Amino acid sequence: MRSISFGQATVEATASAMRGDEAVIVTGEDIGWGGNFGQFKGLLEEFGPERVVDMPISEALILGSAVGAAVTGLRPVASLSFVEFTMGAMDEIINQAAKFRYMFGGQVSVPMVIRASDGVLRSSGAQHSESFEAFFSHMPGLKVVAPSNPADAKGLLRSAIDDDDPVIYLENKKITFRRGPVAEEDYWTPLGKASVARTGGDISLITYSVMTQHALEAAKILSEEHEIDAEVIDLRSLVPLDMATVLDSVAKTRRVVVCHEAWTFGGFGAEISSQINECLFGELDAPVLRVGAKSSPIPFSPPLERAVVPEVSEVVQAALKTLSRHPG
Amino acid sequence: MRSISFGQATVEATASAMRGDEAVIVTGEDIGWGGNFGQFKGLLEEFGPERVVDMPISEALILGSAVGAAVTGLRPVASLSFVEFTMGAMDEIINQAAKFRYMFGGQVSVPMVIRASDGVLRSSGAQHSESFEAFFSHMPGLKVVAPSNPADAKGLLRSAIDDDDPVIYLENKKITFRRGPVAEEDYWTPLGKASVARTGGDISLITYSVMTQHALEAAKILSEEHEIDAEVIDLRSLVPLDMATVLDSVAKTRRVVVCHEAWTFGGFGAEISSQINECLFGELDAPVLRVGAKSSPIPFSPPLERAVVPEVSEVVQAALKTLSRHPG
Amino acid sequence: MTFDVENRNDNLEAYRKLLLIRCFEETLEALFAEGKIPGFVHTYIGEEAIAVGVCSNLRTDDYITSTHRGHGHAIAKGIDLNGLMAEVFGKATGICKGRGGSMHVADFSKGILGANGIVAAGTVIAAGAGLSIRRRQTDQVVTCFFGDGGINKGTVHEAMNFCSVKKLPVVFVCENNQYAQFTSRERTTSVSDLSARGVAHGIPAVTVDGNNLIEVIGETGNAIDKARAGLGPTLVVAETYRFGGHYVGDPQAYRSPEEVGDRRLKDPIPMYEAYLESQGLVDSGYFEKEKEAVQELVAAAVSYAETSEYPNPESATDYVFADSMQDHQ
Amino acid sequence: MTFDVENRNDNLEAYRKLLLIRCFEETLEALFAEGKIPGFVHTYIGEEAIAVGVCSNLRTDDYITSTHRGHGHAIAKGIDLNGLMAEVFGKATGICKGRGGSMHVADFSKGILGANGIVAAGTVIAAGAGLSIRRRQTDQVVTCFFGDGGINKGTVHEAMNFCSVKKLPVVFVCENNQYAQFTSRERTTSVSDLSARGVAHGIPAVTVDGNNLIEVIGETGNAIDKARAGLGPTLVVAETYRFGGHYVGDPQAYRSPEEVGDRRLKDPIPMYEAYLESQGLVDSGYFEKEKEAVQELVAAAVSYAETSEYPNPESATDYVFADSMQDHQ
Ligand SMILES: Cc1ncc(C[n+]2csc(CCOP(=O)(O)OP(=O)(O)O)c2C)c(N)n1
Ligand SMILES: Cc1ncc(C[n+]2csc(CCOP(=O)(O)OP(=O)(O)O)c2C)c(N)n1
Ligand SMILES: [Mg+2]
Ligand SMILES: [Mg+2]
Repeated sequence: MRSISFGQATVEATASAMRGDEAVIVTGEDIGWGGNFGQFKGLLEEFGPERVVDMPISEALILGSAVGAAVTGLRPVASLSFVEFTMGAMDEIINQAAKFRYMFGGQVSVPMVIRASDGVLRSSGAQHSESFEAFFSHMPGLKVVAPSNPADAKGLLRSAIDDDDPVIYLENKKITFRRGPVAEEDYWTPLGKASVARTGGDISLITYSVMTQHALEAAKILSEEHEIDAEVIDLRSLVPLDMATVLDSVAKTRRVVVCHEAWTFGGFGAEISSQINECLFGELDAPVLRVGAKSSPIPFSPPLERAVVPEVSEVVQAALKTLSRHPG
Repeated sequence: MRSISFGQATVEATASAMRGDEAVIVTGEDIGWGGNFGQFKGLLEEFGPERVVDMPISEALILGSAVGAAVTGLRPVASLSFVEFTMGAMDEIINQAAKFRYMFGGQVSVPMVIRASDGVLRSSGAQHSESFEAFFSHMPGLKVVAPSNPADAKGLLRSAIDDDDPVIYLENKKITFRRGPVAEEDYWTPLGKASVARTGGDISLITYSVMTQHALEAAKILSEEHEIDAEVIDLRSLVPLDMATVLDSVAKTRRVVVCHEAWTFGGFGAEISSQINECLFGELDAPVLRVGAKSSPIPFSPPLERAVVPEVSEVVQAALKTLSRHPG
Repeated sequence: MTFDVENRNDNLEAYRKLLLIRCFEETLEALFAEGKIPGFVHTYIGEEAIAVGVCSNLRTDDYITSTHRGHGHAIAKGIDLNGLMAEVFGKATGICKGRGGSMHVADFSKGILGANGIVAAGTVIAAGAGLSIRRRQTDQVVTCFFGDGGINKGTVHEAMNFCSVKKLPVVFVCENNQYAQFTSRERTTSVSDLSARGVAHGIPAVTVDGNNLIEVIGETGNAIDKARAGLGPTLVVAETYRFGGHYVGDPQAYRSPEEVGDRRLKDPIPMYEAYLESQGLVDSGYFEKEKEAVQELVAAAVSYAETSEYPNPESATDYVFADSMQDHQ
Repeated sequence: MTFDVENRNDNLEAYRKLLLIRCFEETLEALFAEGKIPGFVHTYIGEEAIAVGVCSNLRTDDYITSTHRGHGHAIAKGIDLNGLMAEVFGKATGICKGRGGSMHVADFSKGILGANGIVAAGTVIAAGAGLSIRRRQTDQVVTCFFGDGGINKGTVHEAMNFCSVKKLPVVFVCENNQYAQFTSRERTTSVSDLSARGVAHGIPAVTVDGNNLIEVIGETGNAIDKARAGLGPTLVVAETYRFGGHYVGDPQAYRSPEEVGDRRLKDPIPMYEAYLESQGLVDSGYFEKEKEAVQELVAAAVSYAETSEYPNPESATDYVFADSMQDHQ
């Protein structure tokens, strides 16, 4: 199979959705020029400025208008390039998009996608490096997806566009340019279905987005250097959340490390850890450990950035710590 | 001791701080008229419009200007009445207030308080009923407090005003008008120190804000109807978080229910539950249970509202469930 | 224009809507005092001519976005009165199945994209509806209502800028009732002539007497016609006054009874009655008959609401998502 | 006014600042190409006369808020060059101890309240600094810089409205360089005359040739004097053009080399050199000597930065909080 980047994969999903449904439009700053990460390349040329709409630097307007368009017959895909810019449009996300369907008694659906790039990439600094999935996943009415590879990116974005609810699609910058095998034809990766990225029997690494790549590397090290066979679960979608797959894995391995790039404290990993502990009480051989960023805004300087953000070695360390415990 | 409401208690803290430090100002919509919950009553009269500043309906300006004032010598206390309105100013909270100190290498402190009322009160509807502490506590650089009674309200607010970092002060609407004993003189309730609201040996109820009141009622029922002696820990401050007090209690009781009014999924309780499980692995007699709101925007209709928001009976049920387990 | 000033029926329909809104909300005030209405209620009493004037020019498939003070807009745009009343009661038969309440009434089948508890939130949503109209190539129009307090939200400017750039069919109607909650306009607003806010975006702006129904109909009619013809947005500043408090129960320490008394002299309903009489459009006794008819409609809505059931608590988390995933826990 | 047009020293100091900014950023471009600068870099080349013109009228205790394109503002306001360069390198000796980087340089001791990676975020922060000045009853002034793209953020309007109502000593300087990232102004902006955005708030607005240092100094000097005298805010629209891409490395497919070439003819530095000569303020050879002097300063800053240590990774979470609670985990 050919190997393409996240950007290309998601352009394919978007273009195909646009070809199939006249109601799909794309909005965002500078997207006519292809977007900051090439995520919109060629769309303006194919679909014209009525469907690929360059927006002013007005984030509240970008997401508020997506809500207005979504409840009047369109399927907007609104882009905010860096996830930090969603903070200027949180009212539109939290108080409007997420609530319209419920608050109005199911009269209307809000089929929209909010795309944003998150995560740490080479010293982008405190306002262009963070991961906010914990904010979005706490709010009922929003779905949240975070692919770890181009193939899932294509399938998840397509499902998100075709979904009748607001979906936050988060793409980590560090892996955006990575390539991977992606089928040419259309396909839909279901929201709410985790994937077993690696099978193993000794420990479960539960993760998503860029940390899936890190977890796979950690698994390789664990296998090659420590003869430990790790299973890696890539959640792919945080809401809906596929706890069944997580619990199946953990029931088998009895040991688990939950990893994400976002801050550990109050992060999405806490939800996963809590549910595992609640559902598999007494069936674990070690406490559920979490690996995430340390509690500070993301620093600029490379050595500081590396110190704050979780690295492969931390996943390995946490796994080893978990395995050094005697069965409880 | 005299008994006064939250509103009165916090007016005392604010007025006293204003008397003691000319740099303290209060800003917000309609505060000259006393505020939606009487939290500012009399301040305009005593301190005049230069220090009690009525703001336009411009939430980004209200919090952005608080940042600007805080880094140039003032100690603003900015009010947004309903916590949902912070969503229109999340950039100023998350990208500015929380980050200034760190991002600028400690050159400057950001001594400001953001006051907001949260929680469910008699059918206020989906945009005036929520609790967002999970958002704020996830963001490094913000402190977060949520008092459960007028005495703590006075002492925590005073500490927040005197603190050199941005503090989010969250007051639950359901208890705002409740009265309680409050000392006349000034005092400071330290940020980061939980209080043991009730001592007991059978189970720990870990909570804060309005749910402390519910937990105390639940403890009474547990004691009177089930001969179960519950300990109630009122966190008071979520950031900094006093895990030592929590762990001491749980190490003793070996059973725990974490309760808050916010949505359970992705809520702050997940952090507490995760830490307890990690620190006291193998020392619990039952899984850590969480009691919080169900995952939906808060409905208007009274029976629906009651169904979504956690009630005293749910705390009792969760406690009983925990206690029905045999030691693991 | 949909509304024909010479047409008797058009005029009488508008008159009935004025009465309906007034009667609906006066009834709500009484019900609220009796403790029958949950939550809080913001009335539109005194401002009815704006909603009625605007909506007289709108078709059913046109859109409006509304505010926390939304009953008037919804009634003027044709919401079902029973569904509206039941919603305010929090009943299962409510237009939003009891999930919304007074501050969140909506009827998407009538183009009512929702009352909204967040000040000025409707402006950017309206911009999106405008974009959608453009994309779908219909000749629909969107009107968004917001207040003199709301005009200071950044969203208003973001919306105006965009609608101006794209010449979207969006009419901005600022209801200048002189107060935002308890704060009078000049204390927080840079300009006394709010039409200047349109100038900043190259949007033509007109100021109308919002209590004069015929004037509102005329000016908003022009604005709506222009929008429908593809000529872009207009800002209409409608000068008015709210007769009641910010919410039902507001002690109103921020203004004097004299001030309120003065402004009540310019009640849009008697003003319009005088107009109808002067134009010879009504017979004697017509107003009384209409008032009775309207009272009956509202009474029927109350009894519909009162006899309806509350929603089943077990259904509390229905409608969160479009698919079966109702609860992601 | 702080700046005296007749005063030779004032002029030569301004000239040196123009050169410093230019040389600093051209050096950055080279260093970036060599891979020595982490992150991304936005240069101000071509726009230097705005920052220098404004800051020539500001005292050290006056404040500025800046943008993602902030080196020029910071240098003009007097930031330490070594600390600035070391910050851009991410070194421990950086003005923000390596935490900030190019997009977040700040020097609070010089009234520089920070470059900011969020477009237009500085406007509401500036309003707060203005409120603080009012409260502390000093005669300080705040200037906030933002771009033609940034002017469409709601925060700009919220800030202008408030500063106008309170007559705060805040000068809004819109740097109209015709582009926001890759998008030219007219594609997303409702008015071509950006001064209309002041009209909406009763704020006097002037448009200046932002490449003409003397014009910038004059007009912003007036605005700053007025603010200092308690006469409230002004909006200054400074027309300019960025010579480089949006960021260093930008392929600039959105504009033609001809367009850039044309605009480069209006380089503020030669323009000011011509002025200095015409006024007889400089001897022959002065410009070359100054350029050399400035190059040495910048070279010294580079070597300061290059020889500085990176921050200790163990200190990564220092400075999150003011008290010892450095990490709340
Ligand atoms: C974003 C936001 N801020 C504040 C409020 C609280 N609030 C509700 S109504 C209101 C006043 C609105 O004034 P205006 O826009 O003039 O409308 P009016 O009530 O006069 O009709 C305020 C401040 C809110 N609901 N939303
Ligand atoms: C709130 C926000 N939205 C979007 C961006 C991405 N962004 C960075 S610079 C820029 C263009 C800014 O244009 P302008 O204000 O004209 O300043 P210039 O770059 O021309 O100096 C954009 C869109 C951002 N940093 N912040
Ligand atoms: Mg008003
Ligand atoms: Mg620009």
